[in-house]
Amino acid sequence: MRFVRDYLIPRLVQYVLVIFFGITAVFLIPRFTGQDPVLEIIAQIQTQGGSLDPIAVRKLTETLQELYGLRGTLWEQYVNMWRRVFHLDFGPSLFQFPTPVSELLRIYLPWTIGLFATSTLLAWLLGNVLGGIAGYFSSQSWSKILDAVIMVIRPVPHYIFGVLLLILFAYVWALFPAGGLMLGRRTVVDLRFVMIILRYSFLPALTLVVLGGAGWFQQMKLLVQNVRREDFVQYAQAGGVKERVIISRYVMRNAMLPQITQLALVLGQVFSGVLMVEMVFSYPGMGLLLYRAVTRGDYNLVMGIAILSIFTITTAVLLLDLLYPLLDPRIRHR
Amino acid sequence: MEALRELFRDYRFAVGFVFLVLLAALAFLSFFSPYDPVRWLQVPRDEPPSWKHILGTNAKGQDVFWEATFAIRNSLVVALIAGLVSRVVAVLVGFLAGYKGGVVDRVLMGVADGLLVIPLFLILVLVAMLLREAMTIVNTGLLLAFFGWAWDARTIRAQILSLREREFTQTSLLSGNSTLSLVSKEYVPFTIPLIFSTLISNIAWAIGMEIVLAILGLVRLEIPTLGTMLQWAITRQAMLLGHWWWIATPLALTVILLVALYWLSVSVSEYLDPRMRIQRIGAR
Amino acid sequence: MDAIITVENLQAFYVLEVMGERKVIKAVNGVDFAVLRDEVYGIAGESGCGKTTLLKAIFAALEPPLRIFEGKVYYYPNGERVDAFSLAGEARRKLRWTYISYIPQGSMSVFNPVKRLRITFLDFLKSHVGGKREEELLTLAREHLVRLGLTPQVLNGYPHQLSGGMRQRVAIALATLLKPRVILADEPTTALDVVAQRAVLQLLRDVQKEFRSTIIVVTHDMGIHAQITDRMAIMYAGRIVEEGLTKDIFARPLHPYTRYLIQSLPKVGDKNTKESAPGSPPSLLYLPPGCSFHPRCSEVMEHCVQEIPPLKKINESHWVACWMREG
Amino acid sequence: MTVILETKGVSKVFSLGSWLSRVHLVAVDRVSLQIRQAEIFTLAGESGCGKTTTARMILGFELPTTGEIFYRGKRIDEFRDRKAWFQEVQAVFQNPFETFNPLRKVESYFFETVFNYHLRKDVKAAQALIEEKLQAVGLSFQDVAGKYPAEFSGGQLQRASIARALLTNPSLLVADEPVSMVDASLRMSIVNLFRTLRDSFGVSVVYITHDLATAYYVSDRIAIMFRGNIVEMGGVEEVLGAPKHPYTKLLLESIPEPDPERRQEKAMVFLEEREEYLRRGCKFAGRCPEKEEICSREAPQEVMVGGVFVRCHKHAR
Repeated sequence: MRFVRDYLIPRLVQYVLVIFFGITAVFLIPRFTGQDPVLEIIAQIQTQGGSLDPIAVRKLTETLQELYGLRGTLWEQYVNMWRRVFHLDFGPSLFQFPTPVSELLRIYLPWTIGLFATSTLLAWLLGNVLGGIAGYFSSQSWSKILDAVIMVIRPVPHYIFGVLLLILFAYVWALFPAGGLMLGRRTVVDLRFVMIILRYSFLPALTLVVLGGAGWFQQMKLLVQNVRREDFVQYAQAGGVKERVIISRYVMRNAMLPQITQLALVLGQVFSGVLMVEMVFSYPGMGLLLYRAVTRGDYNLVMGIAILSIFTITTAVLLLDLLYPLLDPRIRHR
Repeated sequence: MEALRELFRDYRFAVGFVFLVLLAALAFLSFFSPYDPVRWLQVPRDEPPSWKHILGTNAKGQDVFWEATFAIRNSLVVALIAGLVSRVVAVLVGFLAGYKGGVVDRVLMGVADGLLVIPLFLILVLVAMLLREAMTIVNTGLLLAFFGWAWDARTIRAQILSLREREFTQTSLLSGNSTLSLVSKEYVPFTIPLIFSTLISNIAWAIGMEIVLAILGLVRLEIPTLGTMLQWAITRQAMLLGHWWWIATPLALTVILLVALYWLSVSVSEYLDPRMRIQRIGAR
Repeated sequence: MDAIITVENLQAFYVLEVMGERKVIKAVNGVDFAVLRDEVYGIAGESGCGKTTLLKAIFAALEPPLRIFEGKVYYYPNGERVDAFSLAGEARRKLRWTYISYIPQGSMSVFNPVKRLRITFLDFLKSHVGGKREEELLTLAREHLVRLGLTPQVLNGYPHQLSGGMRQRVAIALATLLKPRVILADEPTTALDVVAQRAVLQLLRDVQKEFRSTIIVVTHDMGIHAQITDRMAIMYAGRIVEEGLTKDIFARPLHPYTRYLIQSLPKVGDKNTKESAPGSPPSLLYLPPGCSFHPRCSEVMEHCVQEIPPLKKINESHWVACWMREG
Repeated sequence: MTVILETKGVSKVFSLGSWLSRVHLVAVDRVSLQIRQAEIFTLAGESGCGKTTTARMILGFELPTTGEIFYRGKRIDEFRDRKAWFQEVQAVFQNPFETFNPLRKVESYFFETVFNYHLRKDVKAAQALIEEKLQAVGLSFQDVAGKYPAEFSGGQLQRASIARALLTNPSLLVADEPVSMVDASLRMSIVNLFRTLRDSFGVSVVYITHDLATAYYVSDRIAIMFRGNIVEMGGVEEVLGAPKHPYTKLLLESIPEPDPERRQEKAMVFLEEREEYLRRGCKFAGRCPEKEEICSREAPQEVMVGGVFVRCHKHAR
């Protein structure tokens, strides 16, 4: 089938290549910046007052190198790293020694995925529906007012917007907690638990939905204003086709397609936004984990987060790419 | 010149421009600051805004207003370095991929797509983490530049691709122009406005990124930037202490700066899109 | 003879504001004519003569910056006279496709690209035919295609799967779906090569025979007019300069412009040198005084520069706007 | 008469699709033709018949997949560089408003041509040369100086485009649908220019069009192309006056004749382009009224019938 050869296989190849090069980059960067994390840690221990004798230093160095996968030639290290990636073994975390990194990731990842998936989907749907309607009726005053408000919200970065919401709704009016949800090992899923999660996730989700939605809104509005001028829309209008049908089946349906492609392209940026928002609100996800890992110099953990994120995002992009032909017949039937 | 006059008819351009000029003036004021931006305890600590210190002072004993002038200057410098350097890369890659096509195009765009799909933020953090001590203003700018070209290279390539298909490309070749003069005479005039509008958006992105790196403590924290001012205020629990001027100053300045830049870029890119221009003419 | 569309002293201008300056493009500048039941009426003229604007006005599709300054367009559904510009909303929507319909210039992009053609046909049908099930409507569409000699299988495909010529013919089928009394065709053959052109002409002829519809064909191609129209008008710079039976116009063109158009047409088997009209068509923004054609006319007189010639009746069916034909 | 340009078995294969899956489309299939000094040679056919691709290969904008092109006995890829080649061969395009960059003054193309080819040394001499060529097409330097393309009419621009092409005194001018976007009332003035070029300057013109009426009017010889093949080629009076290939007949019948007394009434069959390109045997067999059994089996060979080249089984015997 031509569709498989022309569309599917190239996407799969791209998927594998991006993961391969991405993870290779993550492997190479620390080795090319000339910094030795092991030396740094030993220096850290020494400055914190512990005086170590040379033998102890050597033993510690070896242990740490083993842990970080820094032994052997570059090639051996590289092969070793791939072996570890396939076993999901990123060594122990430093700041929660000796908890393995993979264990931490397993606890925190679902929270991030949950926030990421729901807020991205919600933002995309809301932004596109509102933007589409506002674009079709762009000469009406409510559309212009909405657009003006969004013109102010849209350029604010995630971090700043999060801090603003935090100040307003956690300090000025203490409606929501300022973060700090702790993760227990075992939780009973009941109504109370769900309410707690909702309370803690509301502000982070709001930040992501409002900012993300604002972006989709503006793009969709532009797209619809252009699609509205396309011949097939004007022709349907000329032919007396009902306006409701024109908006949904002609305008929105066509303007939506570039928005899906766009979503695939910006998913990485959206994910970065999620991480930043998690930091602001101390939401127990990969972002918070990243913040702690970075501030405490936990290389293993940062590497683990980076590798897992590359997997997550490229997989999400692949899924979107696979979904796209279902909506665009020009790809399906060539 | 005519283009500029036309742009000023758009209120968004006018407002964005005025605010940007005001902020640039603030940044320029830093050259006349009575205080050293790095030294501590030059003024009384923790004072609320007053006539003497119009935006109060901080716990390090620095005047917040004068610190802010340095912060804007440094943030703008970081963003300009990032924006300009990444423009050079984006233009080179975009022109090369668009004009050469074939294998060159596929390889370059493969790299760009890869950079777009990977959550760059994490790679950026990883590099910054390793370079921490070296993250001066210039280096921060260069690091951001290294990661900020992919999207715009794609946009520029798309434009070159469509220009290459137009007949005047052939006329130019028939007129005896070499590839270099073809590109510079025929294509550059078309891409300049596009490069300008992507420059503005890239500058905004770099300002936001610098703030996040600062929050993570991944830049030299003693150098005042919008990011380090905010980082400092947050780690010192400005909100709990009720010292709102510590945090409000960098927040307000960042928001104004980014909104102004965004309005400029929206206005310019609408001006560039002839379809939108006709719409505006027709609406009046 | 019954009129099916009448246009009275129509003036339709584009009003633009460029850099704070008001510019008026006089696209249709005082046009009068009547199109009769069961005829094919042609409007000829080159790019920028206002013929597409005239069609828009006849179809009552007016969007800024296009504005009607004066004049009326009348429709005659069920024998009553209706002012086309006074129609609004539901009333206008209902007349479209049942009384007046429209074949677009390029069929390249007139179909919804992401829906099968079946859906597009159904959308148009559902909006005008009430009280029928989807299956019945689909049968209607299929029968219509068969009647026009097209295969009903095209309904199962997407627009991008058809070639240009085929797409144009499907567009004609869509425009005639509800057997409208009047069909406006805007450059229906431009951008098609000769073989596809011929197919479109064949189909238009079939439509006319089958449904007894009136067709208004607008094109710059005099060959198309010769092939299909019964009567025709020549437009120049926003005005009609000559109107008559097609065979009369080709046999005895009266206006100097028409003469240039017809005499400069090459024919296979004829190698004699043919000359174009000198100069170029005027900009609708800055029309010359008097007769708009006078700067290019070889028979220009003093009077031509001063006053615009009115459309004068020469005989029962032939009209011309030229001072040479005075008296 | 001297042959100035000759193509020998030139083909162009386009591969469509991505790098994992290639569909090969033979857009131009073993085309051999000769263009003589001071003649107007027409390449005619429907859209997608390969005529524009052939022209682009002659100009060197596209490399043939197989086959060779000779200019006065020299292979065109043996020219020193692009510039040396364009000194001999120039081109005029379909859309006059796209021929010149809308952001640049039209005159700059004239000066660039003069100085890039070292035709004159200083601005004054250059201007005199430009004036001479503009006069030849019925314009003057005054009409062009300081203006951008948007300030011209289509007809003027097309003349300017021809004048620019004449600067290097080329022996061959390739004109791709040069009048299809020019106002109807101005067409003949452009077409007549080609006659003048041939008669007064000895320039050969390759005229590409789907309009057989102007082709008959202006050209000396004609080649009819169909789906990548030349199906009939010869003197224009012979080919169009007494067509031998059924496709030429079909094209001639399809011209909308500007005569209300002679209307086409005969119905005919239509086929989709893609189908025909991938067809075995004679590509025209699908809609040929004179089709025989052999036509869908075997591709016809070219034969000469009374000085006219024909690719049809009917004439092969």
